[in-house]
Amino acid sequence: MIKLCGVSHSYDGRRFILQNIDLEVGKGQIVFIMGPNGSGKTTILKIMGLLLKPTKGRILFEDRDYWSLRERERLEIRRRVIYVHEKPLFFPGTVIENMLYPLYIRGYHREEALELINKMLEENGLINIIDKRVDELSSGTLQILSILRAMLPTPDLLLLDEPLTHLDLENQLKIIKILKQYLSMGKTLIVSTHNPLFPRRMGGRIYELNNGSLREIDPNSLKTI
Amino acid sequence: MIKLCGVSHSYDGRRFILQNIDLEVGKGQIVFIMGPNGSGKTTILKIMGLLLKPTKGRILFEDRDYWSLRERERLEIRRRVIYVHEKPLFFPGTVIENMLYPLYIRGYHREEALELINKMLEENGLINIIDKRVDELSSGTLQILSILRAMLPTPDLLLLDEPLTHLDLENQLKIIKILKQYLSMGKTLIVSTHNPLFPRRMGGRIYELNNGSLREIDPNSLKTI
Amino acid sequence: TGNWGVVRVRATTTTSLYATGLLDYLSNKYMKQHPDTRIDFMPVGSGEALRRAGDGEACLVLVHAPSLEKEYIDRGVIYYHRIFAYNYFVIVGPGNDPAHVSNATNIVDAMKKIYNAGEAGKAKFISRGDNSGTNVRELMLWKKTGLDPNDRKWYIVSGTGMGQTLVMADQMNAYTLSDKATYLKYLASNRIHNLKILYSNDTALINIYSAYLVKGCNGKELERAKGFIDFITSSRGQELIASYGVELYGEPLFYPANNKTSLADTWSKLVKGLDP
Amino acid sequence: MMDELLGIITRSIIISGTATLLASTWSIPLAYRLSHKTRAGYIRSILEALVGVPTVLIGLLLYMILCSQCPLGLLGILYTPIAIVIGEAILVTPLITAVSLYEISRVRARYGELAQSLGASDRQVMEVVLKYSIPGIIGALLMGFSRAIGELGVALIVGGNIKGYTRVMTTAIALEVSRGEYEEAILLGLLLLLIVAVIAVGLRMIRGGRD
Amino acid sequence: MMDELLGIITRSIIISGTATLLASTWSIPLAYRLSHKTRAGYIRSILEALVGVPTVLIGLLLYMILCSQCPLGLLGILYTPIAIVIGEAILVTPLITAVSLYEISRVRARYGELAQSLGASDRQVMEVVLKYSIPGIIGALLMGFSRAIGELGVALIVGGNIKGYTRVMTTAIALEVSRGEYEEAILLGLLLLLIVAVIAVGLRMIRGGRD
Ligand SMILES: Nc1ncnc2c1ncn2[C@@H]1O[C@H](COP(=O)(O)OP(=O)(O)OP(=O)(O)O)[C@@H](O)[C@H]1O
Ligand SMILES: Nc1ncnc2c1ncn2[C@@H]1O[C@H](COP(=O)(O)OP(=O)(O)OP(=O)(O)O)[C@@H](O)[C@H]1O
Ligand SMILES: [Mg+2]
Ligand SMILES: [Mg+2]
Repeated sequence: MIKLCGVSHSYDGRRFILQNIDLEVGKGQIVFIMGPNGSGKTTILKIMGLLLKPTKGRILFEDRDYWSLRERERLEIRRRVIYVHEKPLFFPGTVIENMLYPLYIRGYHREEALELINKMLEENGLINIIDKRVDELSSGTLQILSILRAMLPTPDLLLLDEPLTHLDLENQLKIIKILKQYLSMGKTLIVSTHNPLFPRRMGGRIYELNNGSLREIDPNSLKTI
Repeated sequence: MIKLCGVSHSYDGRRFILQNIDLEVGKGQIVFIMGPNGSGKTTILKIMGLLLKPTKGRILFEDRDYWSLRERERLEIRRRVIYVHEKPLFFPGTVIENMLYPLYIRGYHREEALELINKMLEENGLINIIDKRVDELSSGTLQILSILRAMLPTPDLLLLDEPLTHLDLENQLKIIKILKQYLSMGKTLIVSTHNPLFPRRMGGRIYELNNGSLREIDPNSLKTI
Repeated sequence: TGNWGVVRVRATTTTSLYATGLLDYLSNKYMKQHPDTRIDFMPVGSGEALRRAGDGEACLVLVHAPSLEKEYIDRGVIYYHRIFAYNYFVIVGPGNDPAHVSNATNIVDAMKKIYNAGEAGKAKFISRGDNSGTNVRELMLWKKTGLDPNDRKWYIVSGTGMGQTLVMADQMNAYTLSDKATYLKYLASNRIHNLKILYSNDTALINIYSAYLVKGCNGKELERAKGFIDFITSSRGQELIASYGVELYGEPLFYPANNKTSLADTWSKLVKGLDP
Repeated sequence: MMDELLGIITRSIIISGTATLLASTWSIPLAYRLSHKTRAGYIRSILEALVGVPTVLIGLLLYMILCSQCPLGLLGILYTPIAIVIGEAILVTPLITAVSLYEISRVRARYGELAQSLGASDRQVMEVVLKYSIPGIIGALLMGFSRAIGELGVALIVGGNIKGYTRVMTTAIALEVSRGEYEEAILLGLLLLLIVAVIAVGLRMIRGGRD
Repeated sequence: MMDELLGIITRSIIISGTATLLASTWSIPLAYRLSHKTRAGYIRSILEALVGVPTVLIGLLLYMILCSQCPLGLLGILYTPIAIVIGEAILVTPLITAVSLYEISRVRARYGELAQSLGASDRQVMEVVLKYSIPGIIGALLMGFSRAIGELGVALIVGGNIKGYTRVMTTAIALEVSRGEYEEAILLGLLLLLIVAVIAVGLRMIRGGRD
């Protein structure tokens, strides 16, 4: 699905956050990125989310070198990839307006979109907040919504930056369940987290990012507080 | 130290998030507030942080009814209380500017303030980012800084809304250590969290907020994912 | 030409003349006879009125600044000169007349009195300093006295239109030279409180209003512009001018020219900077 | 008399309204372009500096283009309402651009990356940024309209203050002033303010109470 | 000639600069008060509507207060630079308030609660909000200065365009126009723009490249 070849990144042109990173994630796989604060998890997720152009190296999406494609082709690919920010972001306005957006920009008909949204919110017990303004919701609710919103247009590659943040136990389990379902549809997931229990529950490869390099680790080597 | 008497709160005048809540936290104690997403943890913390005036009920700070005091006295009390937001907030600018602020408004001399800040950052291995702009820092680093900033003027009552969010294992342990030290100085802590391991590590009473009411629970009754 | 078959005649004129309302009054009468005609007056400064004519942006010009007019005649910009009205400039000043201008024996004496009172710190004089007909005439008068008021502290160069200059003179208790029509207008609208006419009706102060056609203008617009000039210089037009404003101000604002050759002579003298 | 006044009022609103809308067709896209984080600061400052450009200057420059011997003389639009519309549109461009830039930059910084991360094309990012900038843009347009309808120099120089044709509120006010009729001029001025205020309140109802 | 021009330029800068600073002493606090989340929307709209208030109107109203037979006639400030300063300060108040309100509201919504949670008093909250609004406030002041130095009506009516005393750039331009000297007027106008642009670029260096 997606492959990083010799990717390095620096924000200021001096300190390199990522150094010559190679990583391949196949279709239907789930990969976890762990690592200490400031090690570059968010950075590498944004790069794989095609939002940030790395200073060096290539990103192959289905064997096509993304950043050397033309704008039209890039857009086509970008439509199949969604990155969920570590701090849930929303447009001002109501929940429904926010949920409509990813479908709207992909040309869904309004009725079809509304149906999808209603179904999803109902399944997750959130149908009662559909007309609420997002600035009246708690941080956990926003976190769930931002994940659900990303899943609505069923992107082939979904990148989640610390998706369990702000969630209570029940909602954490719910998200894990949803993600498993999503995987079983043949979709690809790349997830960052600080919670070692998360990959243990989900399965999948785990990489640790440290000092700019990535190496695969054993989930059982990880401790909690 | 602080006492809620019959506190109820509603944002819209219809749905009451908190209903007739009584809670007392004595000097030198630590109290955890847990509960599902949207149950009102942030709301009750802001109320105890004296930032939000509850719709009903009284808040006694050292036996004085806070919201019926005059502005001068309120300010005096507010200077002794700091609430740390669940999403770390910073003024635009550098780390040092942000760390100076709580000291500056309390009339510290610049030299004294700089000394305190340098000492604190050095102890926590963060001295190298002192001149960085906050928008260039990772979410975990910001989380630590927002807690340290709140501790700088050593408030008597410190309220932390999900303080372990975004932190890696090592930093979580570091914060736990720092909080223990803070408690041992005779300070009072009120903390919200979704992680049951946190209160187990710290000790202290645990309350669960649910459907508007608060009840004390046994830490060992809580599970993780 | 303009929309809907209406012939638009572009006319530039000085603000002070237009502000009296005379031109709208005359053009309304003219348009009764020529309903398909509309005269579009653009009230601007004298220099500007002629400049726009020079740019071909007008077909008709109505002004009262002889020496300036002559320049444009010589440049071949305007032609068909017709004098359609005249009146007198007046020296106005504070009611208590500290310079005793009202006792002046002639215009030179009047100006000298102002100069001397100014030097004595008893009077001020406001000059428009805008090269308008009024301003040009004022400078001519100073020249006749052989005195140079420039850079004297009491000689204030304001650079505003006639109306505002009157208001300033009134407020500052200063003397100034004004055309009579604007003075009467401002008096009637209560803008002036203690400014009085102290010297007037001297031929040296004659103020001549002329109309011109503009080179380059042609077709129906030219035809109607010429028609308008002919109308206002016709005996009917002259009657209208003579009676204009009498009801409102108690005396006429303008005197009809009635094709008097003496006025043409006076005009020529003024152009040469000679005593009228 | 009443008829003439009514004519002047509607003419003023139409001319200045058209000028504002015309200006918005280039000012808003320009503001969007400048809202990139890159160093557009100097352009922004220059725009702010041009907010108060003397209306007379714009009038004169336009006159120099539109007069019969001038480059665009053949259009024959000098002394027509069209000339005023063009002049006022130029006049309010810096104001509309600079003011809407405040809101557009803020909205773009805050929601641009979100839209992109959800799969929006560049065009769609622009659409959504402009959509959420509407309250601020309306404010900018209102300021532009107010500036246009309140300006004198352009209307006087390229409009000519022709009765029943290019005479607008401000040129009528100027004429009253030159007649010494200060009271009438003030009345007209206050009437103008009232009109703009009514429009502002109407727009506010669309915008909603806060923002 | 050169001397006179230099005098006019410095006079314009001093008068309009003073007017802008004077206006800021009440406009900024007013903007801060209006930046509360409560329904200040209508006041905001009215301010925006007043941005383009005809300068002649302000000139006339001020004249009606300052003239010798008028309420404040005894002050004797009609036809002095002070009168222009006052009129221009009033003129730019809506512009400075409305524009700085954009930044102040945003900053207050974003950092007001943070300051409070760290223990700031109401006054300290205001201080910190204004501090982080400085780039926007400078922009508003720059626009105000540009508007003040580019306005004509006030300077003409209460200043009187007195040579060497109250003659400023715009009244000098108007005089050239009435003389038909369009080229000179345009030159003066461009000179004025240049001056404001230089000041803008200077301020930008203080503000920093972006924002
Ligand atoms: N816009 C930026 N400009 C400059 N430096 C940046 C920027 N964004 C991030 N950095 C730096 O890049 C490094 C990696 O940041 P990143 O946010 O990717 O870390 P992370 O692994 O996601 O951390 P966390 O666990 O705290 O979320 C950090 O040192 C951070 O300071
Ligand atoms: N400003 C507001 N206006 C209206 N309703 C609000 C507002 N803030 C919070 N609420 C509502 O109040 C309830 C409690 O919110 P609060 O943020 O206190 O919950 P929480 O326990 O902190 O949740 P989380 O674990 O997700 O952070 C929620 O239903 C939320 O929608
Ligand atoms: Mg991160
Ligand atoms: Mg919360």
